[in-house]
Amino acid sequence: MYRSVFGKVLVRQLLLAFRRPAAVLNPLFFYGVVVLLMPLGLGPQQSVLSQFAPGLLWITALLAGLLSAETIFRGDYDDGALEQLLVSGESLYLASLGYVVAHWCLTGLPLALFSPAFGQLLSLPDEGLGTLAVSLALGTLVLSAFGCVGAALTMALRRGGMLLSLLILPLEVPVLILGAGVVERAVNGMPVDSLISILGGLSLLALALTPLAIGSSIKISLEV
Amino acid sequence: MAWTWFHRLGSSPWIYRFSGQLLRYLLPLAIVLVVAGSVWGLAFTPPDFRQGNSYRIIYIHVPVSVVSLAGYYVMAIAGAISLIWRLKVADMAMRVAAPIGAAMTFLALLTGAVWGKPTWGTYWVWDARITSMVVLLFLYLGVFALYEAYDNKALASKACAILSLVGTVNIPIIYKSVDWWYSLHQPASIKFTGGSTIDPSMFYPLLLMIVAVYCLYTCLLLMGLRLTLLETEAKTAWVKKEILGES
Amino acid sequence: MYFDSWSDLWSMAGHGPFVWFSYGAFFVVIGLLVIAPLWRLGSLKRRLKQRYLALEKTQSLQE
Amino acid sequence: MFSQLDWHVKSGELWQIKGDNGAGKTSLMRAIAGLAPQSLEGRLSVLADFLFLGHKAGIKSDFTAIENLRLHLGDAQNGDERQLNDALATVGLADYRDEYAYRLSAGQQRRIALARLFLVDAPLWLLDEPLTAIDVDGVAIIEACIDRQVRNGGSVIYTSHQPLKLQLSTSTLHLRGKGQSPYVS
Repeated sequence: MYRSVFGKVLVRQLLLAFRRPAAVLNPLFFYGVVVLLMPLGLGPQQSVLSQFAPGLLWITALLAGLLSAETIFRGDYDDGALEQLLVSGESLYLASLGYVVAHWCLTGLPLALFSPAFGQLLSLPDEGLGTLAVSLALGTLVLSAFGCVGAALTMALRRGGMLLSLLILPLEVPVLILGAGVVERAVNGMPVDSLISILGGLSLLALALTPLAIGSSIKISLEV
Repeated sequence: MAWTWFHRLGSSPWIYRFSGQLLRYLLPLAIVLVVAGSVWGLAFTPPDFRQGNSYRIIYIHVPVSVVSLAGYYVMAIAGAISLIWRLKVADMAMRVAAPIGAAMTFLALLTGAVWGKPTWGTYWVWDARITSMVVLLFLYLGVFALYEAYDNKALASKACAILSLVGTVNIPIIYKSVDWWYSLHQPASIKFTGGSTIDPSMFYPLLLMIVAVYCLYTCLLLMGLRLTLLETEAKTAWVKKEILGES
Repeated sequence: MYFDSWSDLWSMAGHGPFVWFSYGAFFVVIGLLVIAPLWRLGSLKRRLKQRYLALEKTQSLQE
Repeated sequence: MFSQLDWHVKSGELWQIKGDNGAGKTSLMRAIAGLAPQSLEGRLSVLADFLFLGHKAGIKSDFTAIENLRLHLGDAQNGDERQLNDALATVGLADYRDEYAYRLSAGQQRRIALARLFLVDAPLWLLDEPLTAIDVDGVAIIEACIDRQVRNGGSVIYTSHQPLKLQLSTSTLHLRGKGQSPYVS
């Protein structure tokens, strides 16, 4: 029915998520709550908020990706679905890619789509809104990829949550720098094309390479 | 020829004895070099005309930084070899390299911070070099923590090998992006003494220290390897022969 | 020597504490890294030797 | 877990693995399925395609019965809709086709997993405690199913705490726990 395991995993993950529609909105709710905290912590002056907005919006995206990463494989590990995937002899590379893309569809994509609204809340100048959405859409692909690597390495460990953040946040430094930097440049009216394409290149690289690591990590975790 | 080498690398007794022989000469050499380089750098070089005497910290900061970065690659390559060829020695080398590398990174950060106080007037500046070092330290700590979290140590080293490989691909990107980030936010007002302007009287002791710390790192790696070899293969005949034959 | 006196070398025109602290930390850490495996290797060898000798003793007794 | 096992399973054979708790039945099953290469010293070759049904069968409680079959990760080919419906009917879940698995009983969920036996064309079946939570009717279905598989030249290796009533010659592999070598009867 599904020609490749990539499509099957993708459809499975999306269908599972939409069985609990409230859960699909959780990343957005999380993003909203953290954005609410910013003016409370930094003060409501628009000048302060708009100065920090690119970085704050990107850091929040990092945290949203991190928090949702822990559950990527949890269900499939507990009920034996991953075991079945390994036994089926299907390509783990394609299956892992399916998990990454599914996670991005459920966290990165909605965040990117709604980010202009959040940008408004933090007084991000209008020039930066479009760039914010585009950079988030590309950068969160990398975040999902690394999130899957971390989740695959820690799924068999019962206390993996804090460990996961130590494993993947340092790896995500370049995306944060590039993402926040490109938005800042857009706000200052500088050209952003080359940086956006670097961000795109990074996400392609992550999509191509991380499934190798994710696949091997799934195998290791199932032996525990 | 190539295959006998490979075979030897798979043979624990050979590695144990060869590294023992090597250490007999390399360890004293490394210590002499480190002491000589330090004395040279501390007392026999002129002060930098801008930074004064505080720049003498560079003679340890730079070598230690260089080696801590190289150490991550050593760890990742050893991990890759153990994943692909299932070479036990490579697996042990990866485990040994992690704490040594983390200690070197810590030293690099500490000396960098202490150097910053007289030079910049503060212990901590988010300078590109220091920031990359912090990220590197966390990459090391991640490998460390992951190893500790697994109960099954054979699986733990596999997991760590994968993690360090992912980190290795990332390190050049991290360094590049941190450099870019620094130039974006703070046009470089104070820089390290650049390679092009450095005076030979300062450059040679620095070179000596870099070589010395590399030698020392190799010694530390080999010593850790020997210890791990004996620990894990205590029940084999060659260890028994080695121990009882010595007296 | 570049410095005129030992006290000059020690104070380094005010930068002495920073420089000497750095070198001190370096040698302490390096020293620990070198001594720890040597010490552990020595004690491991001693322990293994005792174990092997005890084992041989029981074996010869059984014979 | 166990030592010195030299064991061959040929096509058309039915094997039961017996042993006390902790003797290594599940470990052996998982090893055959290729899920625990670390714990194994020696050589293990599985020359046939196989179907593995473990304690955990990969059934999602948020999927309906039919979706669980349609999207099951263990099967390269999940079969067309008619085959899926037939399989569900065979295990007695025709009326529960579109019911969410979390609304079904443990036994019914187990039956979803067992429906895969009718969908996958594998010469070797590895069934680890297939009867868990299954009622009398269900046991009869499984027995018929194993019977058919073996008569068609396939082989089945299973573990079970309750006896299966089969009109077939069953070989048994006894695992005796730590340090003792297993024997065959």
